[in-house]
Amino acid sequence: MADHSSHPLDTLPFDAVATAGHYGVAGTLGVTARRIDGLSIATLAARKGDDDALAEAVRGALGLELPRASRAVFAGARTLIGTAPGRWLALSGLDRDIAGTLRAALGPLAAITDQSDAVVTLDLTGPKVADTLAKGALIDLDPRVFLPGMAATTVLAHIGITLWRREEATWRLLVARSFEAALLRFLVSSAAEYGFELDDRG
Amino acid sequence: MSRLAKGGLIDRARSLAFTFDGRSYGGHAGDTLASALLANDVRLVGRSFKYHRPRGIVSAGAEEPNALVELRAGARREPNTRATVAELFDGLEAQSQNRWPSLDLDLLSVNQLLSPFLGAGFYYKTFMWPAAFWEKVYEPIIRRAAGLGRMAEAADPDPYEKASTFCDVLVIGAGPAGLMAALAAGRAGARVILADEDFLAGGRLNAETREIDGKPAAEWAARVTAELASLPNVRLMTRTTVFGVYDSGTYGALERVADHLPVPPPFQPRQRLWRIHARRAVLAAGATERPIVFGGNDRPGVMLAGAVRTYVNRFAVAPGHRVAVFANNDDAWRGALEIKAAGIEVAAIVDVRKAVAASLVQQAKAKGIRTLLDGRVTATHGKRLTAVDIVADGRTERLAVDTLAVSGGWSPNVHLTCHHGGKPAWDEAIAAFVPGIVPPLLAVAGAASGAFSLGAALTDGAAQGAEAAEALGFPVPLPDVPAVAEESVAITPFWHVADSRGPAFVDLQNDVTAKDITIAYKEGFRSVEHLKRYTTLGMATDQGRTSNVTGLAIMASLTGASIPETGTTIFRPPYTPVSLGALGGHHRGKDFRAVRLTPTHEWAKARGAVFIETGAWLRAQYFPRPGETDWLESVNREVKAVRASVGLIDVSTFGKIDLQGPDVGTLLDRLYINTFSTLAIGKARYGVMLREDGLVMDDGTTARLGAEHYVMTTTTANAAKVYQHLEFCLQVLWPQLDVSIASVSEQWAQIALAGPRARDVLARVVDAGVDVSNDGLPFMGAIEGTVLGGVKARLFRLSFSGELGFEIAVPARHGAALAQALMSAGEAFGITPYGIEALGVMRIEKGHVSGNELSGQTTARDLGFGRMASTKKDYIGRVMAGRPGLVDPQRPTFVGFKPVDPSQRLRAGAHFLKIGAAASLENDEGYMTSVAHSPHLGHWIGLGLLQRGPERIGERVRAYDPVRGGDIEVEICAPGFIDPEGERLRG
Amino acid sequence: MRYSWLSILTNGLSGQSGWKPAWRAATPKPAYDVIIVGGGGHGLATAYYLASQHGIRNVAVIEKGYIGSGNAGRNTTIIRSNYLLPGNEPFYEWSMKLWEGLEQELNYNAMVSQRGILNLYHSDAQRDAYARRGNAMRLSGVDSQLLGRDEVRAMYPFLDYDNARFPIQGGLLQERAGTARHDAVVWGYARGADRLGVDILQNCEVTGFLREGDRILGVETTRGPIGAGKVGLAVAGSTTRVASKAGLRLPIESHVLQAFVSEGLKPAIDGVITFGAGHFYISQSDKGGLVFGGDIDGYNSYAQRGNLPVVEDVAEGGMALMPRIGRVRLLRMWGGIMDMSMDGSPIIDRTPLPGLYLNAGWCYGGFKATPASGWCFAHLIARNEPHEVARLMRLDRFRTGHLIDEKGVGAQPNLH
Amino acid sequence: MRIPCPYCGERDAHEFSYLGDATLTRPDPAAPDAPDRFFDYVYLRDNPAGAHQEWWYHAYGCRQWVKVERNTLTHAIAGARLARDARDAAGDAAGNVPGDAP
Repeated sequence: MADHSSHPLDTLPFDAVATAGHYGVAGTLGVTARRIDGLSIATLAARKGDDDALAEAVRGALGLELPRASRAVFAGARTLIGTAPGRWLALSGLDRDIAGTLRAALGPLAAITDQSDAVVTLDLTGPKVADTLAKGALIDLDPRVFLPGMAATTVLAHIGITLWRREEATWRLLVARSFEAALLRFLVSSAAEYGFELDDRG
Repeated sequence: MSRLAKGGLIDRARSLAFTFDGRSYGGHAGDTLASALLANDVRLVGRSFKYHRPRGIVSAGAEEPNALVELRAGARREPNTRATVAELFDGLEAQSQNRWPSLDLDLLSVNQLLSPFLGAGFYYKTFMWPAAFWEKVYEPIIRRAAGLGRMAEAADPDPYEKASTFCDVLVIGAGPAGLMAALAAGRAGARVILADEDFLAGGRLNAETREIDGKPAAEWAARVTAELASLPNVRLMTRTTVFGVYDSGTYGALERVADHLPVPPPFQPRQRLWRIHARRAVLAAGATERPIVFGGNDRPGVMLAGAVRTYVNRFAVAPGHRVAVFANNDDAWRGALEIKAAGIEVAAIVDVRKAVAASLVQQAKAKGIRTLLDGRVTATHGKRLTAVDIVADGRTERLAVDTLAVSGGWSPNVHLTCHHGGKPAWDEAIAAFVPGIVPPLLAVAGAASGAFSLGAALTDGAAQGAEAAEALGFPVPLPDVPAVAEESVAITPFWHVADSRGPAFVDLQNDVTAKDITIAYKEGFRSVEHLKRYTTLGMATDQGRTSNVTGLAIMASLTGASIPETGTTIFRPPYTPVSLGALGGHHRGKDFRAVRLTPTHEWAKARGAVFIETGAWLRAQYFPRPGETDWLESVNREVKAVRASVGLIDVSTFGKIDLQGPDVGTLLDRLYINTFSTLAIGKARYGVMLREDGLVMDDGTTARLGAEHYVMTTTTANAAKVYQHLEFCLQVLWPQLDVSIASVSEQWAQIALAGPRARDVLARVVDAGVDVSNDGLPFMGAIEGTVLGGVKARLFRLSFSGELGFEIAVPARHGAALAQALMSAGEAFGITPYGIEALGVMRIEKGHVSGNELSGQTTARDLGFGRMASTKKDYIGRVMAGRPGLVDPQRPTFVGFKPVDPSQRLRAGAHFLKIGAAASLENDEGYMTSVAHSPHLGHWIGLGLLQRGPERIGERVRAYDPVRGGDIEVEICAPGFIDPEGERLRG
Repeated sequence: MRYSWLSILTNGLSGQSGWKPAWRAATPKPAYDVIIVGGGGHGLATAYYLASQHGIRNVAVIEKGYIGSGNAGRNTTIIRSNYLLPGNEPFYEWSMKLWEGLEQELNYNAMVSQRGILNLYHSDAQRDAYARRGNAMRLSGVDSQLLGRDEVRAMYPFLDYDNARFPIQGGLLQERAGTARHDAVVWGYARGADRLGVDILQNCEVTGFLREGDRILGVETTRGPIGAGKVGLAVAGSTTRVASKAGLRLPIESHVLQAFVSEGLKPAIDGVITFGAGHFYISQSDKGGLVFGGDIDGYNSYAQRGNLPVVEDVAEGGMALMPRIGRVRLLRMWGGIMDMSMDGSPIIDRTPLPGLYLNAGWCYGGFKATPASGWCFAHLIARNEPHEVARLMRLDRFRTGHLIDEKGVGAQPNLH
Repeated sequence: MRIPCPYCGERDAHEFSYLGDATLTRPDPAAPDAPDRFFDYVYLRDNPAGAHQEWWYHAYGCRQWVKVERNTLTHAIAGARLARDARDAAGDAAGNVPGDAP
């Protein structure tokens, strides 16, 4: 008999990051969340001056075109996300210190800030990712609308996130480190009806 | 049993058992609780609100005023549930409510005897004598008698959730118009949501025996529903009520995920709140039948005609065995014929009209139904209805019937069209309010717009669905509108049989009678809102669905004005009541608000920390050791350890903002009352910033790490507010400044290390070449380096405690490792982790201001920062800080306090009075902001704001704390109880 | 006619046929000594006290719709005097005293019900702030009690004490606080004022001011010009709209506050409870409905309706505080337009225009102030000087810096 | 209510924090009548019933200050611009762009 007592949140301490494992309905997998470690992350803010020169320098340094809107662009293990006018988030699984790389390449064209430790990165896969996120977000995440390459900085169940769709079946989500436990609680709770797997880190 | 032998949309193969008031009954899948009760011949289902009169089921939908029950039991008890929309499930438990001791024998029905005195406005005119009796005697009795069902006594055990969805066209209502609208827009390729409150799509098509394209209407509805379900761009949401229209195309909807089940299936919520964002919407919510008011019209067995028809056709239930129809419109005649066709005796159709279409009269007569034109029902008889008195053609007769099916016509369900404040308009032709000014991008179709005939509803629905899709750029082939026979919809407005016997109820649930409306009229409560408020007409859980228009019409007849002159009925959200659980969703209990954890949370937990909520954060409050029984004991130990040797605390929760660019110094000079552009690289400075109104906004330390690179710290509480303020300055006030900011609060874990041995400990964790000596890192120094073998770090020589202190920031993933390394490095010195209690004690001992002083009501001057303010530059808040009220020397100013008798405890929140002065507002001189027990001094100490405080050092005042029984003498002292010269922190 | 047991009995036996209008349907005279613009609780109370306390009976109350159609009938009916600052506390306590005698004064049962208000605290800092407030109340001679967790639990055992995100630590209790029946307050003052000769002019909208230079001589209305020796504005929610017709620009913004009522329930919540860790407060009416609310929507609005995020926020607070209400249903929600002043406190003062008086800026706290607001505004109009308990509620305090900012959030109305 | 953020697209209003009147200009603090002008700036509001220019800060999105024109009677939104664009846009010379303090 399903009762509140069987709800996965009841056994999950609210002040601890959920441990890896399967949550919710057994035997099905609606959503898998995998924590991605080892990314080097930085914010990049255009300084007053020459936007074209900045774009050119970024192209040279990362092989990526600076997105002019809330979009994600990828090249190999490098990603650039537009987060605001003149502001981007750079992620790299290639560079050990993307902030350093950018600082060296861009000089006075941009202000660079290392954020590698500020966020936790989760890759979400499975047929029910959009349905799960729709329980906390107020943006249109219909897979026919929120297409691969689209990105959004928004709110998920009172928690700020940056979200983009990397490919057809993979969504990537950044959340501030201090909110990781709360965000996972939301995912566990919301995806439980579909079957939710939290993968080992790495 | 009153279950008909055949027909209906119930699943006779699936039998369901349920109880009502403890008695067991049976029903079928597809039943509502009401239909199942009727099938079991249960006629008496509730008691009315005021007079506790016996009441039966009146309707077959959300408009039900009478059949309210407590559904389920224990923590799942749902009061005031309408039996008419509660889907039957196996094991359902229901109880009648608002009766004692039982439904059959309700002692409060004594109120009926008092009813001559309990008219509208009664309460306002009485219960005033003697004055003391209102609260002691009258009100408690009234409160006990009031209310309907009982809410559960324990926490709701079922989960709820919320979700958002987006569509091109939202169609509200899956009756004939809604189905056609959804079909038109869906076939065109638009993203469509079709929502219906019922568990079965089709609306009236399930309740009438009409034909569409030559097939039974319910079959057509099922076929269209199946087609819609097959379209990938259409989402069919049954059991989903759209309850509110909000701004920018946002609709609130409630999905009853599991209300038709004993308990929610595993991991599913009971209900789900939907926020539907629609670019266009078509409202096809149908219409609600309204009664005619006459004496004795509340007797169980008096029902709405359409409801009788619905029970017969959809549920295969005979609500009675001998039915009379009382009506003013053609539709009720068709209902009578359908009832008759189901094999139920129809004794007569009584129509108030003098003339009715000949074809209807002929059909009725052909079926053997008596027709009485120009007729009235003037009385009813029986505890449960046994007979009605009828006047027709000047003759009175008593007709033995057990059911009276009443129809005063139909009111379009315009509710949602009113949610933006638009008023409906009166349509004389159908004697009903139709949509007036509707919310933007919402169209109304079918009966909801007054198109009552089936053909018109289908045509209108198709047109509105197509138009909505087309407006959004979808090429729309208009779907073929299926063929239906034409029907007449003639009506002659008729509201109230004035010459009838017995109380004539307008609002059945709130027991508002026609006479109450007369009282309101006589006393001048004639505007529709006064009428509603004075009589409570339409204020019950059915929101006046069956009573508003009738009440208005009766008032109009009294004033001689027309109905539209008298007023309109408007509706506010929600369309039907919505559970608070669903509106709260996931956010209850521990998930009420997201928790934030520090980088050392697990580390602190492993060390036995007790945590405390600090805004969204959980922070270590103190670290009790075995044997310590009192928090103060632990805190005292922690403070002493720091002052004697060394301790550490996670201070990562402070806001941290990186500022880069050539103009950072200029910006900071405009933000802070003091100057930062002159700060040397490698140094930090304490700053205070004001709001533009001149009061203190926040404080913190800002360090200069490079020529064009500063890092600012804010208080934990104001981190987001200060960041937003900076963006306002940079984007709105001074966009030409070349400054980029980035929040790095989450990037850096920051640990404060304090105590005379702090440097010794720090020296053991920094990498070679990082000089933390007094020369390398002097007081207020700020340098970058590495620790723990190559981990980037920012090192600050700061002190909140007053001891030699450092703050070490490392990338957050290394926070716990840093804490651990410091613990190991400090082991020899007895290093002690401390929590925010000890931190608070030490800052009070040192006389630093904090949250309690930064109340938003204090100026820089109040807090002793007057001389810090630069006079050489402008900064935010400077001009307004100069207002007379803010520079008044009488303003309470920051000082310290100690008890004259050192054994006495101080309390924050105590007010200061001159010794000997009376405890009165005029003598109030300020208040204690913060207190702590100082283990260093061995007594309590405090900080506070006192009039002319700094001039009164050494003087004594009363700390008056009557809410905790405190009234003690304290001595005013400088705010800084230890090391006032600051030798320790410079050491 | 006077209400008494006898009148109830007589009318009961005569089929309720003898009742007379509670107030006359007056027609405007060419001029009055005083015109009060705004037929809400404050305006009607002002007229009543002008007549009863100052002998000024040649008074009209002008209302653009029907009386009580604004915030008087759109609030959550709470009355209390648990304020912190000297600019507020004596005033609200005077109001409380007037509430306590209101029924006898008006011969009208406004159902003043002193079942207490409990403000919960969830942190030490909140406790300190409530102690400060409770002590300030005591200094003004007002009852207040600081309760600990166990005492709160004994009062309201059904709150969430075991699984709360922000555990309840205690509360500040004012036992004399409670609720009153909002419409009855309007009707009671209207009836009382009418009996003293005040004309109540409904469906009469002010369209402009009659003036000679700066001096205000009356009002233009949809029912024609009406002269007046003095004009008082008591139109909270519409203050800017009306005052701007006289050319005044004020420290006020209009914001929407939503309020909510549930289906009727058997009594379960005795007094008023406010949640300290979110925006939620609740009481239960004599009819059984739970009456509750939360924060303002937070943007300028004249629309008398709000949006879902606040509805959800309120429900989240409710569920966090008392999870037993999960299956209780919200029956109606509505919005009122609040006169949000720039420091969160009201204004009862003269204006720069001779003959024009202002009663405004009640934020979301106007209902409880109704009697004292009328009392003090009547005093101001009659004597041309502020009443002692309202002497700090001045219009020029924003210029001089003598702010009355209970919350300490500064000149941002949506944060008050 | 949905605010059309010029960068992020349409977002629910609860992602934003609201400041209010966007027609105000921070006065010159060096002006001889600076106290009067700051009093006006900080405290007095037109508070129109109708079209209203107002600041919304997209706190949970791009962290941009957005100048929104919204009708306070209907909540209908006529448009939105980023602060920087609002400043640059032609036709905004009516003095309703926050100016620069010297």
